[in-house]
This record gives sequence, structure tokens and C-alpha cells, in this order.
Amino acid sequence: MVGKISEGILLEFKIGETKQEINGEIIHALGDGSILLRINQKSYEVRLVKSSADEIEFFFENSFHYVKKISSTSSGIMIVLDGVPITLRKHFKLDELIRDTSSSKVTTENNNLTSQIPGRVVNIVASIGTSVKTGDSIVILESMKMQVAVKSHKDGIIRDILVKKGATVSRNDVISVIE
Amino acid sequence: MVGKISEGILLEFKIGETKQEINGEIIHALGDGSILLRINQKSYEVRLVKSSADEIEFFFENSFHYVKKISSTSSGIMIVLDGVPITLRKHFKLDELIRDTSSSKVTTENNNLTSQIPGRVVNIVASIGTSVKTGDSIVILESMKMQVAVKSHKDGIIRDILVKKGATVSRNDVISVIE
Amino acid sequence: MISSVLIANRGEIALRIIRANRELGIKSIAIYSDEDIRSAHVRNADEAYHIGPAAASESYLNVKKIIETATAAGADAIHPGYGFLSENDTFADACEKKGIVFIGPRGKAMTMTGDKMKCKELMKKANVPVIPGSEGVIDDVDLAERVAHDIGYPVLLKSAFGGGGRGIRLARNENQLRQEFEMAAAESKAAFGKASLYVEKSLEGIRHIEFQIVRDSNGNTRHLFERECSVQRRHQKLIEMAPSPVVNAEIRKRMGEIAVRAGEAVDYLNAGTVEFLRDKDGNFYFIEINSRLQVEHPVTEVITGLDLVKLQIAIAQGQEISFDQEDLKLHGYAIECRINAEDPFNDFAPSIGTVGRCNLPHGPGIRVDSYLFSGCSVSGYYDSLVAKVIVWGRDYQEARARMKNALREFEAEGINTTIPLHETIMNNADFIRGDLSTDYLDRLKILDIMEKEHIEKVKRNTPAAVAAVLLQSDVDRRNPEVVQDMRNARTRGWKNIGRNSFGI
Amino acid sequence: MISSVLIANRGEIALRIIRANRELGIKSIAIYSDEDIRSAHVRNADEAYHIGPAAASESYLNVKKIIETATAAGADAIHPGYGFLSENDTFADACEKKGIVFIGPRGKAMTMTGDKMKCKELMKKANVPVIPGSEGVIDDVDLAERVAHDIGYPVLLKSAFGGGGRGIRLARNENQLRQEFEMAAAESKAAFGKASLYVEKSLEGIRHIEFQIVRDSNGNTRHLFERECSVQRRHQKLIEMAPSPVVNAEIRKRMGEIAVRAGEAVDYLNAGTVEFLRDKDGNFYFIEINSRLQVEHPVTEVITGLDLVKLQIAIAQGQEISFDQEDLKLHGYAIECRINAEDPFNDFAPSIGTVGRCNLPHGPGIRVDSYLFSGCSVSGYYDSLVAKVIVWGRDYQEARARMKNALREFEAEGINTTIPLHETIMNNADFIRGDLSTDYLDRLKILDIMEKEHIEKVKRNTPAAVAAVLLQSDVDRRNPEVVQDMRNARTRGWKNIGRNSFGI
Repeated sequence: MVGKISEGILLEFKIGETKQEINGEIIHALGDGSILLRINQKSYEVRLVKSSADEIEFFFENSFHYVKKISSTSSGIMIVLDGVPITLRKHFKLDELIRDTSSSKVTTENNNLTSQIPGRVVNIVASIGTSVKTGDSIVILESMKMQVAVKSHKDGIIRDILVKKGATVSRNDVISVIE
Repeated sequence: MVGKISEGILLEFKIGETKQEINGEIIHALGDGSILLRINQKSYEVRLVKSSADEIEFFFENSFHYVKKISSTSSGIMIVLDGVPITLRKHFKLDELIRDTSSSKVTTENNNLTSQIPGRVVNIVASIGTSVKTGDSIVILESMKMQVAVKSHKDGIIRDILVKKGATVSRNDVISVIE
Repeated sequence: MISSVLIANRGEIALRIIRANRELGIKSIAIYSDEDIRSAHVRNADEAYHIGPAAASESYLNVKKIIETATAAGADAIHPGYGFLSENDTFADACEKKGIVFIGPRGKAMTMTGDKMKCKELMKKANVPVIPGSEGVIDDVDLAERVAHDIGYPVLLKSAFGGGGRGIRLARNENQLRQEFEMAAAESKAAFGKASLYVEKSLEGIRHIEFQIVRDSNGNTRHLFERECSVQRRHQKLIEMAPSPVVNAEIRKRMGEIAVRAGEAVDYLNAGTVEFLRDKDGNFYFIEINSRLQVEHPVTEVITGLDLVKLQIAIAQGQEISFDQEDLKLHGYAIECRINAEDPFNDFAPSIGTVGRCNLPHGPGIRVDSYLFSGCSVSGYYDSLVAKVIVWGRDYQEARARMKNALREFEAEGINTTIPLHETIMNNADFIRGDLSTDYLDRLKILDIMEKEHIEKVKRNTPAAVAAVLLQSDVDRRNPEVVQDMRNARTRGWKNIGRNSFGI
Repeated sequence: MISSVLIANRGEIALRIIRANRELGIKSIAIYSDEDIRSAHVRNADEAYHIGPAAASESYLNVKKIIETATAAGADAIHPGYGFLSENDTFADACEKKGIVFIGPRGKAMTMTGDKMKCKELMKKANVPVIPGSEGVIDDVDLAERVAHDIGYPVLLKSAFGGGGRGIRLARNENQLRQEFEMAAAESKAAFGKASLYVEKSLEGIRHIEFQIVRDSNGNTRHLFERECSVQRRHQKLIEMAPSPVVNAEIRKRMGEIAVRAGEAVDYLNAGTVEFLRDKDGNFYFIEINSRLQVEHPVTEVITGLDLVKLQIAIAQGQEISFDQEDLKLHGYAIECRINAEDPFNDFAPSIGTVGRCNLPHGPGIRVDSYLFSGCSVSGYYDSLVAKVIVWGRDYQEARARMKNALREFEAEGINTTIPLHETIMNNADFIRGDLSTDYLDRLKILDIMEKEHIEKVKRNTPAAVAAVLLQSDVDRRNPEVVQDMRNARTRGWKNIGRNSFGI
């Protein structure tokens, strides 16, 4: 889904309960190597210092910033700006319709319970066929000497448990299917 | 001049007035991932940890070492081992004849006076046509706020001075020709 | 005289011991698991020996293998660090039997301090005030419930063989007790090999204050003042400081003498810590003796000028303590933040991986004990502590300001750390006033404040983030071939964020 | 109250000032030349402004541009650091005229201390002992020769506007004097814009001992004890320490009082240094007042617990010094090594380039003030000082042992540094005894010892180096395609070192 050429980038970001839309575009280059941007109607002066595949260094309003790109998908980009992780969901003005119908949020609301951490399965607390409530422990993982419970993300019935005691799971591995 | 296949590597190194020849070869791999080497008749146990184009990490006699390769030419290799720079001139047993006739040492004994540092030429002390002795200042460079004299490497007559006042020179640039 | 020390540990504490050894001209012998072959302690040791697979039970807890290695390497002594085998009396005894000096207390004292129940009885006899709780070890949940009922809720479930805050659970009622008992038992078993628990009255609004003691083989005992470690999360210490904001000279003298008495009662040897809880009314209750070097020992070093590891080695080789109690003077103020590889925004989930850019803090009054370096790996097999930031200031506020500086400068790309939590705490009014307690985090909803501050920070930084995305898309547009190259090198290029037609 | 400070400097000292500002909640405004756009001080400042091309004369010495920038950025104050404009009275006056607080002495005092000759006369009147020499500035070599003849060789040629050891040359006879005069004049001109020199008797076997003073706008003056900076190379300080091994409490008190008197005589404001030479018989001679923060100020910070930059800012905003002379207590021992990007094995030739792996030392008692980080560049346009390693110990020997640790851990790939020289010095018997003098390096042929030690080190390490070459050639043989890839990425592969048929 490569975006069509447009006049700017519309970025959307969500943190906690706050959701914000930001419109950004490059206005023009100034004589001294700096560039004028407009972000949400406000003008900013920036100056590019260095850029590579996953890093960029620049001045923004006379302040030096270092950005490391962590991941980039067709719908969003995650960066770390001066140590602060920021996720931006990006779309182009002309793509707005597409965005509205292709929201990835709906599909993440699924039956798969995934592990948020890597670890070793030390105990399986729940059993297939039983009903659970949101927050009930399903399995116990051990990582960095800590016992961490993987808890149900919804109310439902356990249809499957995909890990065995003693097994090692990676981050985002599916632990259980709950319907 | 790629070396012929041989039984080992003969390394020569020179520091200060000391020159030494070292014979090294790999004997065999031990069961536990370590390797047995023979260096100048003595056996050593080593274990490779990591290697890339210009870095290598290994255990040598149960001590961890980090080596960074700085440069490598057909006749020598310069490495930094745990912060200590070491230059080894390498040749193969079967190449010894070639080495003897292709010694690069003779050719470095030339008329070109080179700068050992980068810097800006702030003064030219000597003039073309005059005779100088080893250690006489030829030009004065400035670098890192220091005034550094580039001194004649031999007794002779100045045939040419290749830099101008105010010019910037790099390391190893030829400053003057002295015969 | 000790001329070589095998360090039966890893991470920052192994590095700490290597630095002390070097100062004394002592050879450092490291050990490492498969996982740690490229670790900082291996790189910095004079010699390093492989001792087994990644799992601690097969490497850093493998008594037989470690003693064999020490013998083969000709080590005069073993320093156990903290955690792992540091409070294992069998290990200490095994070292002694092989003629290897164990840098720590004798096995016998360790057996006593390790048996929390017996130790408590002994302390009662020595007139050291103790905390109400079960008289012995409790193996089943029903008995635990009866004891809890008798002394009154809330109660704590603790591993009889634990320490350092591991394996401690709070129960406010019977339901919780039954629920937590199983988890606590499992954790205790995983960490210390044994599931035995005991029950103790949980005082509320308490402060954790501990005294560092040292004792030599001639029986000279000194206390090196107190540390306050009240800022905790789930009974794990997060922040330690010395001196305590609530301990004055009189209390310091009185409690220091009690700590010395506790050390004498168990015939302690070397460096140890006598831990107390202080209730709202200023009463102190003994909880346990940690028979090892503590994670937080640097704060004591900073305010006394002593080097505890060098002192440990001196005592281990039979030297007498060279200073009197009166020689020790408090010098300024020290704070330590434990930097853990955990995600504070995701319920402190462990964060593992390879560290990219790594810039540890520097500057006036700042000390960092850490195993991190650019290219190192943070493993899920061991403790999540990756660094300790220790600061010194003339007073509490100067120390706090410097800690803020240090936290801000700390950069370790590729892992999540608890730094945002520490930053929130450093700016919190109660912390600034020194108004601390072990329930500080819950009492003041510090995690909520942290999240709120984080959202504010992200908002403040969003225009700059948008600028970065715009700038890079412009770079990509003008140099499409460079991006192409980068993608071939299997790096995901910025190009993915899309193209646009901004004319500049 | 000062709420923002423009730092008219770069490198480690700019970073040092940023750290102090942060502690005080003051905004740091950095300036940078083309060469420094990615430098540490730019990255760490709250704001940073470009002020010109790489050459210092067009950037960090550009008074007009810097003051314009300060005005435009709304800076309340300017901190000049050391070097550059730090002792430029015109600059200090210009700041004042624009209503910007200059963090340092007033222009008038600076004019006096900057005129070494007049200052000396003033000191004579104030009963501060001075060193014999020319009565005024000398502009031609013949006059210099006459003065030298009168006071007797050896003599020193010094820049009248110099300081920090720059532009000082020794002449043992007329020939040398004539030869060195030109060089000294040129260096003085390059560094300070003026070529004026003066001639001074060169005492031999001397120690350089200086007193840190601070003075507030109410005339309160304190001395913060002495620093000994006798270990020098060509009149450049290499190693500084506090206290001096030859200064006892009585001398400290007496000379401290003289230093205070010197400060009062010039109506000094803020932090400054009164420099003395001490001859073999223990006589002290005033040489000059350095009217700025010194490179070596951290050793004083470490032994007094004071933060000199924060103190400077307090004094600059009119605060009174909050402590009495009697409140100050010596706390332990501090040593600083200046780490310069110079090749000690090649006549200390400047070493410039991009830094690769960069691991700065950490651990007990160690402080590093440095602008180095992995990926930074060391430029030929500015001073070669890249880092200061400062250690604290309870006594001289503990400090020395820690310095050895720190030097060993210091890793900055891609540049040569003076670390091997410092390592040799730390192990030298005369240094260990504290038997120092400004000719220490020559007197003990330290450079020869360094070279010898280096050769021994290389010899010891040669088997491991050979092993590395053998191992890598074996890796290349087994993975030829990997090497191929790497070469395509324009990295010179290890492959070049040849192939062989070792069967493993």
C-alpha cells in the first residue's frame, strides 16, 4: 500500500486515551541549510545533520535530536526520539478512505492470547474447556528470575493451550486460544 | 601476490630494535569447541568467540581478547589487540624467496619527506636549494593548537617544497624532496 | 595472602570485584555460562573459564563445577558476589574444605542467618528487637492461615531461604493468603531450591533501614552507618540511600550498636547487613541478616570513603579492621537507583536483547556500576539488574539533582529500563521531602504519575518526531538509490514511511 | 536570577557546564562551529546555535557573533569555560555592556591578571613573593637576550597574554633563546592574537603548586586548598593532584592566605587560580593568576565536595559564598590525568579522526569528564584534550591504584592518546613516592621508560596476536562467501592475510 503523492503527511498518534491528528509538510529550504516545516499550522525551522537507514540527527527549533527508527509498517512507524519511544500512524491525505477501512485495530481484537514477554513456562494454571474471566492467570512464565502470569485478555472459554510446561516462548507467541 | 598453500604462517615483527620471527600453525580442533595452535614450538589452546570483517574475539590461554584489524596489505597486517597496536609482517614458508627479493623496506628509504600529522602550514622555514641536516625544521604545521615542526629525515639538499603557507596537509603527504 | 580470586558470579557485581582485585594486584578469575561468553566480566577478568549451559542451576549454581574450576585455576579465594551461591552454607563449607578462602562469613554463621526462624530466636535472646510472626517454617497453606489469623492480617509470606526481596508476598486476608502461598512457594523453589515459607506480621507505613556491618576474625566489629531502602516495588528494592532522612546521630549510634550486637550473636565474619523495619512511631524491628555483600553497598562506600570489596578481601585473609568506630565520619549524601531491564509501561515485563548505542552517565558525583556496553546482550536467564547509578552530593537535594542528570544521560538502545520510573520518583514531592515508606509506590500512585508524565513527554516531543519523519522522507525522495542499497543490506529503510512531493 | 546560560566553549568543559546548569534548572545554550555540529556539547544542550566555520578565530573566538547569538537566544549569562575567550577582558566588558552576566571576573581584574608584568608589580606591593624576570613586555629578541643575560640562564619565554602552559619555551643559552623566541611568538600569536612575550628566571627542580580561590561580590574570599601540577610536558600540565604531597597544614594555611591576598589585590571576582612555583628549599614564588575555571578544577571538587561551576554561577548572580574558610575540610586524595589525542610514540603528534568503539572507565572513585562517544569526531582545529580522568581515593596510593584501573578500562578506538604515558607514570617509583618536579619527565627519562614498557607489552601480547591471525585465516578459509560479502560492502576483509591448508 504505497501512498499516492500528496501535499503532506497526516500523522495520527495515540498514547493512553489521547488520540491526535497532526498534519505536517515541508514548506521550503532556507538559504543557510535549514528547512522550514509546517506542523499543524505552526512553522518550525529544522536542520538535517545526518541520516542513515535507521537513524536521523537533526535540529528542531535549535535543539539537537537523535532519532532511531525501530519499525515501520505500511500503517505506522515507531521511533525513539532522544530515548522517548513514539508511535505514529501515518497516512496520506488522499489515502484517508483506505485508512478508515483498513484499520488494523479491529483484527487485533481476536481470540489469541499472546505473551508480552519471552520466558520459560513454569506452570499451566488453566485447563482447556474451562471458562475464564479477563485477568485470570492462564500460564506462569519465568524470566529474569521473575514469575510472571500471562493473564486472559477477555472473558471466554479456553479452546486451546499451545504451550507446554518447560517450553520457552518468545514475545508475541500465542499462548492460548480463548473464545 | 596471493600466497601459495602451505603448512603454516611465518610472521615477522619488529618493534624498536627488536625483530623476531614467529612460526604459527593450527594443529587441530578439540572436542569442546576450542582449537589447539602451535606458536614457536609451544602449544596454546584458543577458542573463537566471534569474528567479522575487521574484528575478532577469542580466548587465548583462558583469557578473553578483542582484536581490531586496522590495515592489511600483501606483506603485513596491523592489528590492535586489547588496545595494543601490533604490526606483523606475514609470509608463507614457500614464499620466503619472494619475500627476500621484494622487501619493501629498501624503497621506503627515499627522498620524500612526509608529514606524520595532519595540519595547517603556518611557516616554511627552509628554502629550495639549501642544504639541511637530519632533524632540521623544514616547515611548521599547526594542529590542535600545537606548533609542530616537520624535520628533515636525512642530510641533503632541498630539491622541492610541495606545500604553501596556509595550506592544509594530510598525514603522509609529501612535504619536501630532499636528496 | 590472597593472590588470585575466582568470582563465582556475573554482571555488574563481577565487574565490581574485578576492579577491587586490580587495585590490590590480585588476579581475577571469571567463570561464565554459554550465555555469557562475550560478557563484560569475562572481557575484564585476567582469566575466564566456561562452567556450563545458560541455566543458572547448571552454571552459576553448580557448586561442584565451580570448586573444580577454582582448584584447576589455582584460585586462592572465591568471592561469591550477591545472589547465586553467596548465601549457600554448603558452598562456603566446601570451599573451606578444599583450602580455598571463601570471601564471606563462615558456613556456620550462614546456616544461622539463612534460617530466618532460628536467627530470629537468637536475636530475641541478644536483645535485638524482632518483628512478630510464625515461630517456625510453614509448609502448608492451612498452617500459614492459622498463624496469620493469630498475629492478624495483613501478613507477609517469605521464603525461609530467601533474601533480597525475592519470594515475598503480601496477603491482606485469607483469600489472598491462599492465592499467594502457591506463587510464593514456587518462586522460592525456583530461586533457592526450597519452598519453605514463614509468615510475618506486615507493619504498614514502614521504612526499610539497614545497617552495614563488618567483622574480622579477631572479633572486631564495626557498623558503617545505615542505608534506607524504602522505595521498593513488590518488596524489591528500587532506590537506596545513605544516610536515612529519619536517622539522626543518636538513633544511628543506638541502632548501630544493636546491629553490631546482632553480628556478634551469630559470630559473623566479613561484611554483612542487619536489616530493620522502622514503624511510624520510630520503633525498629530486626528482620534478617543478609550474609553477603549487598547490591546497594556502593551508597555506603560513597559516604564513608571505604571500599567494601577491598575490605572484604582484607578480612578474608585475616587482616584486622584498621579503623575504630569513631574514625568513621558521614561524608555527604548518596543515592542509588537500580536500573532494571524491565518495561515500566508494561507491568515491568522483562526486556532482553542486544544493546546498541550505549552511553552511560558521567560527571561530578556520578558513579555507574554496570555490565552494559555497546554490543552486549541482556539475557533472560538471569536477574534484570543491568546497572546501578550511584550519586554523591553534599546533601540530599544535590544528590537528587545529580541523579536526575545521570538518568537523563543514560542511554542503552535496544532494551527497556526502569529509568522512567526513577525519573518520576526523583521529581515526586514526597520523595523530595524524604517522606518514604515501603508502600511508597502504591501510596502515591507513582506508576500512574509516571504514565501521565510519559504521555506529556510524548506530546511535547511529537512535533519533533513528525519533523523527523518529514525530513527523512525528503532525504529518501532525493536519494532513492541510497535507500535501495540500505534495504538490500537487510536494513528496513525509512523509505517505507511513504513518498511525497514536497518541493524544496 | 540566571535562568539561561550561553556556553561560549566546546568539548568536555561545555559538557561540564551543561551538567551544572541542569542541576540548577538553568537552560544551557550551546554554540558550535561547522566542525562541531554533531559534538557532545551540542547534543546535550537545551539549545544550540551555529556561529561560524571550523577555525576558532571565526567561531569560538568571534566576540561579535557570540554576543549577538546570546542576545538573540535571550541568554541571561555567558560561561566562557577555559581557553578561547575565557580571559579576554574585551569580551567580558562587552557582555556586561549588553546586560549579559559574564560568569567570571570583571574585565578590569582580567586586564590586570592578563598583563603578567603589571600583575607581578602589584603582587610585589601586596607582599606576595614573585619570581625574578623582565620588568615589562619584550617585543624583540635582542632585548630578551639582554634581560636573560642579566637574570641568568636558564630562562623561560612566556606569552604575556598566555596561560595554561601555552606559548612557554625554555632557553638554556643565547642560541636557544634566539631560536625559541620566534616559535614562542608565533604560538602566542596563534593562540591569543598577540605576540608579546616576557622573560622569567627558570628555577630548576621546581614544583608547580596552585591555589584555587573564590571571591564573591561582597569581597568574601576563600581558598579551596592547593593543587599540584608538576607533571608537565613542555610546560603543559599532564597530571594534577590535590592535596600536594609536599604541602602540610601549616604551609597550606600560610600560602592559602597569600593566595587570598593576591585575589584581593586585583579585586578578583568569582573562581580563579593563584599559581606558584616552589623551589627545592620550599620557597614559593607567585607566577600568575589564571582568571578562569581551570582544566584541573575537578581535583579540587573531589577533595572539597564543592561544585565549582555551580559556585561560579551563584557568585555571578550576586550570592554570597555560603561557607567559611574553617568549614572546608580536605577529604581524601584526587588525581587527574589529561587524556590528549596525541601519539606518545610519535613525538606527541596530534591524532584526529572518528572514534569507533568507545568505553569510558567506571567504578569506585572514578569520574570522567569527556566529550567522547562512539561515532564522535576528534578535530584538528581545537585543543587535543579529549578527556579528563579524575579519581578519588582515601590516600595517594589508593587514588593511584584507581587511576591505573581507569586508564586500563579507557577505550577509544580510532585515535591515539596519551594513556600509555600516564600508565608509565603511575607505575614509576618517583611518582609513587610523590617525588615530582616540572622537569620530572626529562629527569627520569619517562618517555624512554614508556617506549621500553610498550615493547615489552607488545612482546608479551605477540602470541595472542599471532593466534588471532591464524584463527581468522581459518575462519576465512571455511566461509569464503562471507568474506566476499564483506568486501563488497567496502570493508577490507581479513582474507587478505592469506590462505592456508590447516585441517581442523
